Amino acid sequence: MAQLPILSLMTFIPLLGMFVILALPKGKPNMVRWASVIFTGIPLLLGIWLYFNFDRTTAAVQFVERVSWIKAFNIEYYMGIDGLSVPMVLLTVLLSFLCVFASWGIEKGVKGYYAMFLFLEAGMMGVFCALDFFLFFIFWEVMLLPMYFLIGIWGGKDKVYAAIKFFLYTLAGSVLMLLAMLAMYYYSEPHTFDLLALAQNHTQFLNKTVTLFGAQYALDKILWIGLFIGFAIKVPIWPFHTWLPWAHVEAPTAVSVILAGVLLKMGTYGLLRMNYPIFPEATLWASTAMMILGVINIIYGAFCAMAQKDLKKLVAYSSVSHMGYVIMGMASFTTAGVNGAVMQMFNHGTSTAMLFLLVGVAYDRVHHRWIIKPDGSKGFGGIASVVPVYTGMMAIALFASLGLPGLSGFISEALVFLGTFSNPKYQSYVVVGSLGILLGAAYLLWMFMRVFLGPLNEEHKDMTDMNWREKLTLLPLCVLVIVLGVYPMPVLNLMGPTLAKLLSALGVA
Amino acid sequence: MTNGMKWILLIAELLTVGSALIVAINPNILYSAVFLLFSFLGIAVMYLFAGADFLAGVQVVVYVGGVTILILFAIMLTQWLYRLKLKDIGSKFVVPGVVLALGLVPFLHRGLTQLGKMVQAAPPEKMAEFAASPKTAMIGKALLTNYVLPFEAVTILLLGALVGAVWLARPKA
Amino acid sequence: MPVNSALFAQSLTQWTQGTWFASVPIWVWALVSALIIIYMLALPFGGIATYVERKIAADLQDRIGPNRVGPLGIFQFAADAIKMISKEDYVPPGGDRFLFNIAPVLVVVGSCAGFVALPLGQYLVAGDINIGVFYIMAITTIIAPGILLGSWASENKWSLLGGLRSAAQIVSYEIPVALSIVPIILISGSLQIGEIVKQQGWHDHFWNVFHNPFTFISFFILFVGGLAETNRIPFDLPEAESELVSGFNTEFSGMRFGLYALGEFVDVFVMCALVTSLYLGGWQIPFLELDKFWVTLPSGLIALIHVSFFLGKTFLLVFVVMWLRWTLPRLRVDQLMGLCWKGMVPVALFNILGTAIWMWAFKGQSMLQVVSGLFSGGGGSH
Amino acid sequence: MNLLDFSNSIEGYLLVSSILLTLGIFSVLTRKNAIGILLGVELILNAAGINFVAFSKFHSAAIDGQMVTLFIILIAAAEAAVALAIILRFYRLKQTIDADEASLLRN
Amino acid sequence: MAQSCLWIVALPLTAFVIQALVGKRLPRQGDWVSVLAILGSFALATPIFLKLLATGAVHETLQFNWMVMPGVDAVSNSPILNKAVTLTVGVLVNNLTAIMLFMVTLCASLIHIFSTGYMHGESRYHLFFAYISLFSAGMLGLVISDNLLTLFMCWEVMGLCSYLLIGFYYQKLSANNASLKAFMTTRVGDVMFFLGICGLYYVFGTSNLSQIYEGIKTGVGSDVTLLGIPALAFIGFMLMMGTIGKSAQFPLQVWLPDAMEGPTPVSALIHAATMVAAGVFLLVRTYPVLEAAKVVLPVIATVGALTAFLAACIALVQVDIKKVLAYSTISQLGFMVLGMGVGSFAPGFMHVITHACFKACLFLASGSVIHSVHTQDMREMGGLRSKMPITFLTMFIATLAIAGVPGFSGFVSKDRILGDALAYGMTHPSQMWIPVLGFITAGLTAFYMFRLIFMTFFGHARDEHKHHHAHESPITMTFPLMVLAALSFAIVFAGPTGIHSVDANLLPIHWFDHALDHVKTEMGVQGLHASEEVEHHAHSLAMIVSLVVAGLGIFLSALTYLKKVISAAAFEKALKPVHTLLWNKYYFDDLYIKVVIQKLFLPLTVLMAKFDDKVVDHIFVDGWAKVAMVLKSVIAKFDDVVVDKLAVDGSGTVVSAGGWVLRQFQTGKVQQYLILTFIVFGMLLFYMTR
Repeated sequence: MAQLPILSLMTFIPLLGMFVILALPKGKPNMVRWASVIFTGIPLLLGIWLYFNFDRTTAAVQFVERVSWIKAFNIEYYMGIDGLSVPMVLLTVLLSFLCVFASWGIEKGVKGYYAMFLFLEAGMMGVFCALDFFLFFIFWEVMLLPMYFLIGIWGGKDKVYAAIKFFLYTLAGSVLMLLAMLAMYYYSEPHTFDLLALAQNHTQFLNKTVTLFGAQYALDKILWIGLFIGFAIKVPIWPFHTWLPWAHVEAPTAVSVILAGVLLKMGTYGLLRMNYPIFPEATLWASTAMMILGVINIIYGAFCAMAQKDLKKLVAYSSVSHMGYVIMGMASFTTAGVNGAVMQMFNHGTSTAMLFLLVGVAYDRVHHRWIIKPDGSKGFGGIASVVPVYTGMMAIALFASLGLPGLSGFISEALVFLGTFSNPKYQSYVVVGSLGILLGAAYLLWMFMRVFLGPLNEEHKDMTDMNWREKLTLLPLCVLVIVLGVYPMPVLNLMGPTLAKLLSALGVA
Repeated sequence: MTNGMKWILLIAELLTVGSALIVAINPNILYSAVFLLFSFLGIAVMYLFAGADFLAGVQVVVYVGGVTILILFAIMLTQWLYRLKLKDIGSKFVVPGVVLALGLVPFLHRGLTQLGKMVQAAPPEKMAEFAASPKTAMIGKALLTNYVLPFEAVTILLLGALVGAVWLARPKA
Repeated sequence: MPVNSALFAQSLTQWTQGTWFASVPIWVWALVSALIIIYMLALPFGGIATYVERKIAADLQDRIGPNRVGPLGIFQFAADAIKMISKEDYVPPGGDRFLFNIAPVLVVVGSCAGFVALPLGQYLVAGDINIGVFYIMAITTIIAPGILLGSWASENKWSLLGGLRSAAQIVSYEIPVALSIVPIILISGSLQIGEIVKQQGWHDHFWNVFHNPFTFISFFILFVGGLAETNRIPFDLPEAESELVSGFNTEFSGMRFGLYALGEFVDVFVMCALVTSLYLGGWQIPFLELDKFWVTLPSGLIALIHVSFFLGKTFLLVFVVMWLRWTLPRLRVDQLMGLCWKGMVPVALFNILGTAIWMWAFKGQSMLQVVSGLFSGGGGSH
Repeated sequence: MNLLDFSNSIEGYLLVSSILLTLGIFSVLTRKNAIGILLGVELILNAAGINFVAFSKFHSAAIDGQMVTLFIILIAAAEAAVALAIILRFYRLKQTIDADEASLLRN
Repeated sequence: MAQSCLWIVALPLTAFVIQALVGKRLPRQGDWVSVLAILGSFALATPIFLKLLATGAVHETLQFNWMVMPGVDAVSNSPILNKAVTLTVGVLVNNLTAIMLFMVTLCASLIHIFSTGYMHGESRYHLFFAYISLFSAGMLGLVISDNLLTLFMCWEVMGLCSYLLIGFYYQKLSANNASLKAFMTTRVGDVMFFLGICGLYYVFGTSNLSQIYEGIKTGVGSDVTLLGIPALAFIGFMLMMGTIGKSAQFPLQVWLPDAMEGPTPVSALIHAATMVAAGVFLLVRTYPVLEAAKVVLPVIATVGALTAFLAACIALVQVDIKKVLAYSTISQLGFMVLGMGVGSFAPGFMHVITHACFKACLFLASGSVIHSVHTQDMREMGGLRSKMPITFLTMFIATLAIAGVPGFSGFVSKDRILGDALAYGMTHPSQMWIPVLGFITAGLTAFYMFRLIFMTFFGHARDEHKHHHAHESPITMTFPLMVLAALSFAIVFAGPTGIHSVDANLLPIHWFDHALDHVKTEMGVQGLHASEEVEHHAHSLAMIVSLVVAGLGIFLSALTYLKKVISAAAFEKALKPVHTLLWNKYYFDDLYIKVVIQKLFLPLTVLMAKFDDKVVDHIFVDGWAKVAMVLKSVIAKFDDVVVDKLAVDGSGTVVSAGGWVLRQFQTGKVQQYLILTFIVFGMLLFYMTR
């Protein structure tokens, strides 16, 4: 069974699905929907099989598929996963499957939508499985395109602005990444794109200088910064985050779920996959900067979320804040911190996905997302009495994302803080970061109170509660959130050995 | 080639050239048509001396009997009835004509003679024997062996020309 | 051994060998000999023909022809000739003098030049040209432009119309004539009239006219075509039309008119001679094979017999022509054209096809040979 | 008398044909009358015919040259017929056959 | 025994799950599920307690790995960053746990029974029981957990339940605000608490209590500094802040009075008996750390004293029956924290237990009062003695207990705390104001408690209508009252040895002290290290003073409210400024809500959002777009003018000109074409034949 190219299958079955869907007759949206369910279902099943067959003891890359692709530049089709990418792969597969159900309500251009969706899933899978930088970059760009269309066509009011902004922003980032990639290719001795090989002899980038526009710069630091900016835009890290609210607000529900659930993790995943192993010295050099940025992310995201009037924007900024924890965890270079960070990537994926799906549910019913309408009048109000099940789900999602113990959010936050605190350098940052937890609770509960509790806003008295489909999409996430909250080991033990190797490679002491 | 023959050939050549000159120069189209007839006859005689007896016959039948009459008919139909003056004031072209002739003829001649020198391949006696032999049978055989395709093509062409000419010339019904 | 002008000329040179004439180049002699044959034979016939025709016409119309000049008016033609010569040389005003003179010459040359190839006897032929028949046809076509130019030069609307019609008639009737000659060529396999006549001996397939039914029909087409080509009576439209006065030669008088009339009669004679040599066996004596005759006659006598037979047949045809002149009504122009294109050309083509099939079917044997073959059980085929 | 033996070899024929060609070209170029042009064309064609016949006798002593001339004559006849038909049609259209009139296809 | 502890927690948890999912559809909306669950826990807890009473000590631990993160395996507290980290969780059962378990399960079950009656007919009845069961599970989980991480987790789960329960009547906006305020303030405390835990990890490499106790004994971490201040001090302060948040000590006490928005059983369970006690329980659990950090305990003492005094003052002026009880709870908690601060480990802990009982009884009684008169404002009550005899009797007993009348449980624990405080004051003269404040508060407590009794039960009915309707609560509500009232008697705490365990000064504390001494030794706690005779002297003095003060309080209260001799109103007018100060709860609420939140926090968020939107988004991002636009127009102009006009159109005109020239050749005259051809022919010929 091992020799079955499971990763390629998981990546390319959605792609196959895309073509099949495009071939389906236009008139039958349901057929298209069920087809896409199948084509996301198969990768999910493969993912589950993968989960059970993943060897949790070694840190080595598994399920490797290595075929030389472009001999001239010895670029290989090098797919493989290790502890770091497995959770992400599982998250992608799960969220894509659920999002297909979530976008059942899409009526306009159903075929195009699902085709793009599957294309997106293929891109994402590729990003997480690719171990050859070139292949990684290709999937990185491939993943951009469908996102642009999904937001641009099926989005909200000024979707075009948001789509373009998203596209250009990420593209700008990937340009830097491209430059760094090529530089790495050029400077690496046997001229390779293979990430593991680059990591192997990362010393070759040390104490070399490169002249850019006249000035001399340390090679590895410049490359590190280049990659960092490319990934930072994706994470998003503080100065580069402004595309996120726009993209989220304008994207349709399922797309913003994927965007928040998976795409944000690509940034941090990239950092851990590329920056850390290949430029350890530069990473250490820049760790304080990253820590500062992480904390800013947390505080800044929380503050901005507090002031938002639009549900989705609030959740978007909450994502910014939560990704701040990930950055903090990563920058702490402690076992607990890094494990916490990767765990947070997974947990945030599930909890934000729930939040977005729930916001989507509300949006489908009343077609607006205003907590407080721009003209100051009440948007949602006291709908708990009208839609109890929805309120229950929302409560779970909220408490998960604000880090209530017993739910998955707390585990990763706790790990991040424990880890960061145990690094003497960053203890003061932890104190400031903990303010984030407080603020998180503040804006989320403020929103919960405004939207769900209090007297009922007459406009919404005819809101219908969640139907079976919506419940079905949210159930797995609820289960995940609760189970991982109580006993996180099923996911945590996946990443342990890999991160341990990563940290030891960093030469942290 | 007895001397007499040579003289006749010479006369024929002179006749052809002279009448051709008149055809080119003469302002009156009718005269040029008539002298064209005589030049055709001259050419027919030249053909005889070149051993193309059947060809001479064809030349006479087709050109003298057919084309010239057609031309005369055309001239009469177009000039006479409407009192058009026949004079074709070509005079102003005489000077360039002469220059052209003087310019072109020597070249042509030198070209052709050089060609001629290259050409002098056939042995004289074979030439004389060829000239004397009757050509009708040879042409007939050639027509139906190696020249079958042109023969068939020409038949179609002639049919086409025949119908076309009739249709074109016919006054509107 | 064909007697041709060259041979004739050589005999003249030998005859004048010793004299001062030797310095004259051979081709001069050839030319002179040709001229002698033509004018010895053509011109007198022309003149006689006018007389004979007027006599026959009178006889047909139950009147006495010219009998004033000489006994039975036989010198009438000489009188006409002298009258024409003495007439005033009149060129219609505005007419084209040069063309006016050229036209009659062309007509005469066109018609007399045909004599060269006609085989009067087995060895008596002016110049047995290899493409004999084709040559005659070619030369007779010169008459058409002659007539045309003549009618044009006479500045007379009627003569022009006449000229146009006669030219059109001559040109269009050439085709049925040519097509009806083709069966003969198919049979004889050669254009040389001498050859054709030689094959029409009794032992061969006798006269071509009886060779096969198709040649029998094409004989009549040839004869009628010949009439039309010489503008004789049934097709007399161009010259003697009631409204066209005398057609293209109205303006011509004197010697020019003489030439026209001469040309016309010589043309008739050539046509009839052609018909006899092609279809009626030329100088062949029916039922008799001279050179196999039990006694070898002197060549001169044989030649004489051949010539007499040939001329006999020709004059018979000429008589028929003249006979037709005073019996058949004149055809309208469109009837004329219709007969030619819709009548004679298709039939002629049919004959060619028929002869070809016959030749293929009976391997060149004439009807008679086939019949006799049947009896003699496959006698020697030709 | 080089003129005489001159006429036995090919030069005579070539000379005549070149002269004919020149005159043909001249008449085609200078004639205002459409029929004049036609005459010129006929002259040119005949010049070509003479050449072929001359070469068939003096060069290859084969029938081919004459065959070409035969075809030239046939085609020339067809061409003359059609040309004259066109001229007549043109005449009926424009009441004149001045070649310069026929310039409808100008720029 | 540890196994049974797990079950004690599991039972209410399963009850919660059942209620939450299918509660609505169960008969009686599933309240019996919760009650049975809590009774089950109680049943499991009693054998542990009995074992403690029988053997005097009980100790068992159960551990299993919760999170294992591989890394460089080094000594747990070595500075290596990427060392392997394994978080273990488990159960620690010692005397403290046993006592707390027994008390919590007892109170919880009684309150469950009470609320079946009280909440009868409410709309989201089944959810109420779900939340209560979850809360019980959380509290029990906290009590039994052997490490601070799970303790923290249960701590926060309780916070969640208090949020949900306070906001139970979510239609009321005030309830929502109250629940949010409660959650946020406790959350502040929790965050600090978590930082404390992080500190512990940093120092001890684990959060397991027993390991910490060993670590303290061996003096680990005494030299480590955290953020510049000695590690243990930092941890101590953080834990203290946790307690302040949870037990509503100053300055984070604002949420408890508002928490009264929730239904009364909730107040009873959460805001009297258990949750608030959790804060103190935390101090008890981590006492060795606090002691090791010399600096922290005095601070705790001061906080406790201050809270007690201030809360008591506010209670004087409150008119809402539940508010009075709330403030009394705060002040009693202040006493407990005071006790901890001064080192009276055992009495402090004992006060937790005794307070739980009588405060629960008080709250439930007020609940039944509210249930019958449907109002919480004491001014509308009065003269209910005849109407609700059982409620009056049980409430009166509990009031006696809380007032510190001897013979009742309150006196036993509070007096000993005051005694220790006095001893502490004697040994640390600078801290003398603490015991003085303590005694004053004791007096005030007695005063306002009896004020409450007189206003509600004595005198004439102020509101005839309500008075008329008042009726005794059903047995389901009165039975718990009776049990709790019984527990308020001091004798209960004499333990199995009965009367002869009463020590010299009539305090039946023998078995209790004995049990706690055992725990002290186990944890390495020194407690108050005042000399023997100072302690004896202080205690006797304290007993006298407390009796005097309590009697004075009761007497004055009777005068003003029963006999109306002193007019409360006059008093208010005289001390107007003080009254308004007290009425507005020292403006703490306003400070937090209006100033900190409305004025400071929200505008900051709005500013930040605006900054983010305007500066970062528009200038930084769209700015680039504008730059591009400018560039674009420049390039477009250049492209249009130079490239287009010159290059393209220029060549265009050249070509057309050439075209015009060539067109002249097309004259239409055939002959001219022929001339051209022949010229070329001539040239060709010339070339060929040169």
